[in-house]
Amino acid sequence: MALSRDQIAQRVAQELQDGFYVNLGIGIPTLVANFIPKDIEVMLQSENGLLGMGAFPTEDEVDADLINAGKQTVTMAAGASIFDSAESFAMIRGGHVDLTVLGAFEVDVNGNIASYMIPGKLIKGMGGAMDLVAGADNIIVTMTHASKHGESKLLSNCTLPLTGKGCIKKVLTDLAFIEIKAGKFHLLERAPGVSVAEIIELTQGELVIEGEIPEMKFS
Amino acid sequence: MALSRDQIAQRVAQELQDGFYVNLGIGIPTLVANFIPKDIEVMLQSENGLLGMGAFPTEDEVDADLINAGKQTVTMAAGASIFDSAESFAMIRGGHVDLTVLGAFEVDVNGNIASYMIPGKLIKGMGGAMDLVAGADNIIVTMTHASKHGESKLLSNCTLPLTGKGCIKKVLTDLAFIEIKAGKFHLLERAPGVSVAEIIELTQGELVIEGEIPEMKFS
Amino acid sequence: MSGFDKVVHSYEEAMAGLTDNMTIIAGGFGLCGIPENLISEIKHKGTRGLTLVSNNCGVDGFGLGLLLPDRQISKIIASYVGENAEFERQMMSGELSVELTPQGTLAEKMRAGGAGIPAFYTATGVGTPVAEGKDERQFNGRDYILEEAIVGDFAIVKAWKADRYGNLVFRKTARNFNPLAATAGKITVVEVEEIVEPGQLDPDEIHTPGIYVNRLIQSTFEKRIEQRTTRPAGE
Amino acid sequence: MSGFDKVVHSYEEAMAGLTDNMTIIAGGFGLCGIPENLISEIKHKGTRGLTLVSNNCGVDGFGLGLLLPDRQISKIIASYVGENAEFERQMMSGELSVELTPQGTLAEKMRAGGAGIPAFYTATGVGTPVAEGKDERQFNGRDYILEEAIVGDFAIVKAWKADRYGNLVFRKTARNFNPLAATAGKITVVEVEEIVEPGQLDPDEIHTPGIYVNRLIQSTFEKRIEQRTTRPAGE
Repeated sequence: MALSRDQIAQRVAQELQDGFYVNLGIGIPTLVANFIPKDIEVMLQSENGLLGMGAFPTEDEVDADLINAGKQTVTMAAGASIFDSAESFAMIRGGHVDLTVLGAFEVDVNGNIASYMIPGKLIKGMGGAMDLVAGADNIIVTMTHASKHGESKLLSNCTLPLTGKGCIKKVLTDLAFIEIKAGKFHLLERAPGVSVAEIIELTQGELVIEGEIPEMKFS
Repeated sequence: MALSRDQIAQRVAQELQDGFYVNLGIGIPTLVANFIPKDIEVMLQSENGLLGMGAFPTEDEVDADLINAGKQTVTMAAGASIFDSAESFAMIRGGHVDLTVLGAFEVDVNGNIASYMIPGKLIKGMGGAMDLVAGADNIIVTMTHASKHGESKLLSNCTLPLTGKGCIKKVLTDLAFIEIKAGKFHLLERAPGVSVAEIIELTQGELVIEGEIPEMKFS
Repeated sequence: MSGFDKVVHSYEEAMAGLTDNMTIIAGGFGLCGIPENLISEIKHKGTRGLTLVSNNCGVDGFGLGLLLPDRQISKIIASYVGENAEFERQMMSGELSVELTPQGTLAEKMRAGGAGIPAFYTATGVGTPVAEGKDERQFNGRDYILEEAIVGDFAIVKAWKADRYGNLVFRKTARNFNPLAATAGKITVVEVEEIVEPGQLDPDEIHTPGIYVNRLIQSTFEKRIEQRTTRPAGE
Repeated sequence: MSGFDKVVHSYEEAMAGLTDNMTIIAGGFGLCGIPENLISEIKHKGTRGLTLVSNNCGVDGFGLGLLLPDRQISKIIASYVGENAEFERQMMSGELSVELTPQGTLAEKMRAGGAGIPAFYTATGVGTPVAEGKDERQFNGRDYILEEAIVGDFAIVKAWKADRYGNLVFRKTARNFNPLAATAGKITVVEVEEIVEPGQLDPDEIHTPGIYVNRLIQSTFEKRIEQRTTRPAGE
């Protein structure tokens, strides 16, 4: 069965390592924070100028001067630091963030990503997404494998305006965990109960299946 | 008679205005701080990362962590701020400093300045001088009018490697206060007791003399 | 009073000299750390044809959104917009020109503007609509595009504390674009919650040195919250 | 212990992995805010063929000058050198290659290296020996040259206080190039006077976020003064 939003977040959280500085985008990526394994520590970077984002505040703790990139009120963890937007993107662009997780509309076999604009419909802007995809070495894109109408979002060529070119190597959808290399998708894992055939069916770009494809494990 | 080092500094200090942020180079320019008129306030920028340099410390106040660009121990004035070297040169390069005073070996009629290197003899480096001359709109160069051997330092073309190209508009020597415009030196003032003829004699680049040239005034 | 005293006592004085068709750089991220009262003053002045440089454009009826109903903004350079209906309407109808700029590039353009760096290369935006018409060049085998600095006729900034000389301290994530905007205005106007005497701020803890600040005014702030998100107490 | 704990307990550990022919970026201005003990460790290790990036090169027998007698440095990128005799001798004899770089350009090259900006334009050095071989270009009618970023295999940094996570606070003008160097090392090693627990530094007052720091060591410092200049007490 297709993964829930929480399950996608949970699977991504398995990629976290102790001591990782992580930037989580808006939407499903934000949920990853709820599934950080108990035995490791990660620090969350919020591109509006906070490293070491804590939990949401209690009513009493709410501070209008302390928000995350999604404009939500937050708190700071011990060891947090505050900086301006140029410094924040110096970190991001300079490749200092260990893992970036963000959503997308489309990804293609060449690692291109489209995530910020649907011409004529949605033109809110790229925010920090273009800097994040250009600056990070280690990115996981989370999205549904196909649209509600069954149209694949894993394409041979992105159709929407790009957010970044050739920068995506890993995609986690509600159906599969996929690696991108040498111009092809490679199936690494499938969601529990989802068949390889279903994934092939909903993947428009070339998909390589090598050997037995394991199911994702959730403990 | 030719101005003393202190008198050069004193004449430069007359160019200061209340509220000026000023960078004073090493040597004679440093002396300018001793002649700031009592009724105005200026803030001294030291390019190693201090705005609001105070007096030299007493023995008790000496702090190895607080020096100026000449590596001398200093103190901070009320309202001082500390910043890193990139921020310091952002201020300088971005044109935020109101007046820069620095020494030179040679200046020419095109506003070129040579101040940091004598090939084969002196190769200590330009320090912040190239940034200062490129970044400032308002620069006063202080130097002796001629070498000990009577060779003019105000030339039609600098002979030494340049520190900056076309950036000097005002020169104060021990003999004269000179403006540079449209490819010529213009004599503005002469040192008390120094004749226009003496200045012409020691100025190799084209020098324009218009009308009566007043003597500098020292109160 | 000292020539370094930047304090002004009215918003009229704070925004004096702002005229039609000028470029304004504004600090703030969403509604956090925005110069609320300086924006209100611009609305009040009725200045038009403005180019606004700001990460966002406020919401309907608050922040930079206040400048939309009277169509005071003719162009906005921002990374994320459209949190309000009037903005979208004006953008779709072409009344408002929008130059979408990646957030990091926008921050760096402001910093560069203040720092005398006319242009810099970045990998951000390579192969995207942002790269159109821009110089491209390789360094160490990777493609980069050339982005130019931004300088404003005015910069409007919100800080937490300041001394009279304009040395600024920001509070938490209300810092964001404010220190960068402060460096990039030909005239930089700052509003703060508290003004102290020179010498009362620790020189090591000043975020923005007063050299960048031209005018300073003390005020109170609504600090509207866009996404009030809380957890239950005791969790 | 947390994966963010950057504390190491020996200088050997602090400089582990440094090998011949690497590039090291060092903080400090003159002898102020230099990583004294990390430099001593490099001398002790005997690493050779180093490219040093630092505003200055110490004095005879102290600071980076310590690396001269055994000719450990093959190239230095600096703005101002020659405060010591051995340096001049090696430079004149060609044993030591010196790339003189304007101080502001040097600071900006380090910042750019850390910030993923491969190159930037500056007016500094136009028409001078510094411009030789560099791209020149006009913006708004003025000439600028293109300067490239610097990244070091190691960065060695001196801070005042740190928490275990590597968040740094600098003291007075000992800050100088240190925060920039910290961002530009593939491995950034920091020595400090005091280490506190995470949460003990005010997040608003941290100069360098721990994300840039790989290793942290506590030590004591001689802090030699180059130009002890005083005024009489009571003046």
